[in-house]
Amino acid sequence: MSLSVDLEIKQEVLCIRLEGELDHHTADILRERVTEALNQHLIRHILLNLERLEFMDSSGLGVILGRYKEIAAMGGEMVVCSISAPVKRLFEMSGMFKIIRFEEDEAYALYTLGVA
Amino acid sequence: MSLSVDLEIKQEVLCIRLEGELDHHTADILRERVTEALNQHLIRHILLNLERLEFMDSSGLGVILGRYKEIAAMGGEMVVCSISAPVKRLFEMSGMFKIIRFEEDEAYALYTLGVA
Amino acid sequence: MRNEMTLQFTAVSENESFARVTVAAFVAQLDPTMDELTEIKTVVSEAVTNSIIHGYENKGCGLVTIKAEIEDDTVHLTVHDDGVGIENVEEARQPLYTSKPELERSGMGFTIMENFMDHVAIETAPGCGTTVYLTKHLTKNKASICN
Amino acid sequence: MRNEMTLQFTAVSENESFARVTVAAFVAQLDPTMDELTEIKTVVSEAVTNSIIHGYENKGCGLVTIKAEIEDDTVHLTVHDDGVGIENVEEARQPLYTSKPELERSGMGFTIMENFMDHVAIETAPGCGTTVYLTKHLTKNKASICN
Ligand SMILES: Nc1ncnc2c1ncn2[C@@H]1O[C@H](COP(=O)(O)OP(=O)(O)O)[C@@H](O)[C@H]1O
Ligand SMILES: Nc1ncnc2c1ncn2[C@@H]1O[C@H](COP(=O)(O)OP(=O)(O)O)[C@@H](O)[C@H]1O
Repeated sequence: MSLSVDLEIKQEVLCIRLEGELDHHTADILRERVTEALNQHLIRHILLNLERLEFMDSSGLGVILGRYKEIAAMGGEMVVCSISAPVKRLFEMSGMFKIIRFEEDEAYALYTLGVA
Repeated sequence: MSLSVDLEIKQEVLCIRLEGELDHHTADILRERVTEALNQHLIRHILLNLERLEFMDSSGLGVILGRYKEIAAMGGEMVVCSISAPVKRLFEMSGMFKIIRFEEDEAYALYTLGVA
Repeated sequence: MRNEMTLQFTAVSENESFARVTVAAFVAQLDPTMDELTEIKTVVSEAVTNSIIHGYENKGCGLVTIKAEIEDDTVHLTVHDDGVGIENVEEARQPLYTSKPELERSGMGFTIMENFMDHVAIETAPGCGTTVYLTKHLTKNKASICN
Repeated sequence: MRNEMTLQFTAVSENESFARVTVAAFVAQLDPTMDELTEIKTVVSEAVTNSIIHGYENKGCGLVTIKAEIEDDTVHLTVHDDGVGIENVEEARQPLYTSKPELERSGMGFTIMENFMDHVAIETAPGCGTTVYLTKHLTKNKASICN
């Protein structure tokens, strides 16, 4: 079991769909893929879809926070959607929802980011 | 993961369908269930269907051999069907096919045992 | 029923997933809820990752030892490393405190352990390694609750 | 890559499945074929069951220790108990030989280990426990074979 990172750009929103397990071992994959995308394309906001994420721990919080800082430094927003109950608890515990907006599903989250 | 033992009697043939893992820990379940059935019902032959067996080791060979001896002592036959490649190797290694007949599927095995 | 196991492995990140899956497979004997199993996997991941990153400073060597004991409805876990140890445990346990922000650590490891377990104790000294003791009482047999 | 782990657990039959699943999860890092994984699970099951039944005579106490080392495409396993030991190893290794026919043992444990592994060695003495050393070379990286 590892992590797969699916990236798609929709009208300057980087959609990140994670599948598998996000821990210290797999965090590097996410960091590298996203940082590369931010450097190579014109991106304003990040949407993180966690629907198919099966496990996450505090290393996952760390790498997500790191990506939030990157996009925030460029004036953008990060929205997270389709989050499981256990992952939601980790977000709540660490106060992540104060800076990263939560929306139920990808379609609505994209709509709030101005993607038609 | 444990063992589930499904028993059905069809015209004096005891059909045993195993699902899960047959090892030393679960062998007792199989032994008890079969010995009980042999004591309580009129049974001539045993058909062992291993289609849904996911793991077996030499403890499985031992308990199957034990049931073979029971039915053979009563003049009956044991037929095994729907066996996976790894389990087949264990049967071959221990010479079990010299005493326990193998048939491809349950329908044909039952037919050879006189069940219409 | 009482049962115990000890798992020891090389302090490399490849083993983080292996470690939590193994402990979960062992604890599964107590028939925990899915939430309880997720909580146990998460705390094992936190403690093991700390041993690898902080204890052994990511050097790729050293051994991490996990001991799991189950008795009735209680799970006792200890996660031990022979690494650098912790100078100031009180500071380390603060939510969001991390000594390695450059590695994008969130500083939430100990906070998660405290939230997900019923009891957390840390035995450590600089240069003498770290042992984390974790205890969790599982909800009693689900079938009997319904009676 | 080199990696190792040690797993120690109470000698009760409840742990037989746990033991083989754990070793399989560890060896899975080498990307073995399904057949290879089944062979490894089976030999672990054989050796662990022997320690529980023969070594500790089913008493429900004592510890079994499994060590697994992977390096390149080779898996080294050792399964150890501090049980009664084996008087006559040559006899014990004979196909169909068992000292416990009353328990419906098939006497095929060592034969299966020899068939499924590339090398099997047994270190034992009466009263001093038993260690089984098992080595298997996995088929080389499947992707590169196709090139
Ligand atoms: N096993 C350990 N060995 C040495 N230091 C540790 C260990 N575990 C935790 N620490 C220290 O405690 C701090 C807080 O740990 P934690 O709450 O898990 O957050 P994080 O791992 O994100 O830094 C770490 O930054 C580290 O300085
Ligand atoms: N760990 C052990 N401790 C003591 N005796 C053992 C051990 N393993 C094997 N033996 C002896 O070797 C014999 C043959 O073992 P094996 O081929 O696995 O067959 P089985 O387990 O079916 O008896 C056993 O019957 C037992 O006498």
